Amino acid sequence: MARLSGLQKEVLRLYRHSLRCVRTKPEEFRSHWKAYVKEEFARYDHIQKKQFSVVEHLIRTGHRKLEMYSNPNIKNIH
Amino acid sequence: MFRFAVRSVRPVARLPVASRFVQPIRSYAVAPITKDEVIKRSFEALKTVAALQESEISLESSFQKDLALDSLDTVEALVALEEEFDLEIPDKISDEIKTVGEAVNYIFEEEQKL
Amino acid sequence: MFRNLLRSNSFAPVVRSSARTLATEASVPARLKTFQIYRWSPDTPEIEPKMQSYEVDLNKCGPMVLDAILKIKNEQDSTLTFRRSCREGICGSCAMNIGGTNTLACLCRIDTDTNKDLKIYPLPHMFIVRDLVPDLTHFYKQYKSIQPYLQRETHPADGRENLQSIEDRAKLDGLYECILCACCSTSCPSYWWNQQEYLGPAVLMQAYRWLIDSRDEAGKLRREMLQNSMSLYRCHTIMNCSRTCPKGLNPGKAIAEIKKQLAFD
Amino acid sequence: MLALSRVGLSSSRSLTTSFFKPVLIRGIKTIPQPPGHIVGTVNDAYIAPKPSKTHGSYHWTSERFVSVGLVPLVLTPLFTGTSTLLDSSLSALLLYHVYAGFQSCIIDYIPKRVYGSIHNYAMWLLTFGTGVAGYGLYEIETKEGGIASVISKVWKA
Repeated sequence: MARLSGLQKEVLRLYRHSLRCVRTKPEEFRSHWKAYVKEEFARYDHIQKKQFSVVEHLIRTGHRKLEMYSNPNIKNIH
Repeated sequence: MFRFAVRSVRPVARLPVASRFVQPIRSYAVAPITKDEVIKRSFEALKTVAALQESEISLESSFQKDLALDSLDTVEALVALEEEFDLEIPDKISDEIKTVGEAVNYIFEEEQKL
Repeated sequence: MFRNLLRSNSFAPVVRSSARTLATEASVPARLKTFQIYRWSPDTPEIEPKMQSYEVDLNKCGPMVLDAILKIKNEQDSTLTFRRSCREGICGSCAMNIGGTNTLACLCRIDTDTNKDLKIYPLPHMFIVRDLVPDLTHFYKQYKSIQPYLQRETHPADGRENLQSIEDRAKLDGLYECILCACCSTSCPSYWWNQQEYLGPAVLMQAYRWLIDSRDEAGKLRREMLQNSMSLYRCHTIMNCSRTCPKGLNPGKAIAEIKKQLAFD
Repeated sequence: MLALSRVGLSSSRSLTTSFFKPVLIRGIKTIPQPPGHIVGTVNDAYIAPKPSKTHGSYHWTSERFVSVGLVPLVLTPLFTGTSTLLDSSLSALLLYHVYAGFQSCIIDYIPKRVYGSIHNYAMWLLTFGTGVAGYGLYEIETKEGGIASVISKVWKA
């Protein structure tokens, strides 16, 4: 497999942190959270790796969402 | 946060065990985990990953070539391993791990340090 | 009282002019002016941003740019997104780049020359949330870092107010009026290149506002925070800030005053 | 390309950057920046670099003193002749003035935050260049009779 660019690693990092965040949520809702994370990433599957500014934007908003959802008071997602 | 809480609780809970074995240097050490155990638990954990449920897992199999995962699924698999062993693989090392064996080796080494 | 007087004054001509346009609507030909507005939607991030043209009849529109874009949003394209609130230059929401200058849409008159298009962009060199809405998170984080609130160790003897002489209060004029619209910061080339570390004119002016407040006692700490090569000294007196300020303030001078204070610190 | 996340002032600007930027930047590895410049959470205050007067006010004050000092030093040789002392102080101040100017450029355009060690190399290069220029000025002072006389010779020639 080709070596990953810095931006691609950033995406993986965001995905990793998002998945780790799932574990801080109550046990019964974790499947919802996991499905949500996967869906959010799958939504932008079609973005090419050369579309830097698009990927950067998505990483930026992704981190913002992660920060918001990692609030322990948010327990479930639909 | 949650993770730290878990970590800090563990040594205290295991202290009596350590004193029984009389290990002066590491007062919180438990009976060391064997490599076979790490492998067994890793495989079980990997089976929980959706994309790997049907696959044949061996130590040599590469996540992307043999198991046909994309990079996101690889991350998912590694996070599943992290969850099983309750540790956090740093980003840099995580990016370098290509095969199941490499992941198992890393986890085994980390478990030795604990 | 005074406020009422002002109100009635400023409203009177508006009412009259709209009455006039109604009366002569049939006879006056439409004055169509083209507005080119920057469009980009985060729902389809893969589509490149583009300029979209809208035509507005100036006879049926208020005099300010904000009136025009509100009209466009109401009548032509409800997806056009921008921030606005007070429509009188006191909230600082509608800051955008209009015809090449950062200003408040509500304080900027529409150029009545209908041959020229008016181009409207969001504030330059900011991350865009959508259309004309920039992401000001970092700007606010910087503002927070200068601790924009009164800090005192001692409290007044009568336990009531921290009094200030008229002269001391007069020093704050020209500083406290800032509404943090970010027009000046985003017009500053230094801020474009180094906005992660350089605080920018708007925030530095507020830093100065707290430095010279006679009631504040944390001056030493405030000065110390600016003592590095990035936070303050990236200002090269380009003075775009003072030129663009829609409120007519002078952040450039405030920054120069801070530098002077630090030199004698 | 650039225009998407950060607005270019004109469409031609974003065109030029998309053409030339990859060529210029491809070989240079930059440090990835935190997304949206946000360090910590959205509600944390921005944390300023460590205070250091040498980089802050002292640097600024010395720059101003040198700039102001240069004015009489440049003007006097025009009216009265020059002396070695006058001339060498002029060249020393001029050297520092130019050094500080370039230093400012490097901090602005090759910031450490983005370029890391390249920033340091640039600074070293500048210091080295200043050293060479300083040696050159010393040679001029001792052998050619000062920069004022060199300039007047060139002026007349």
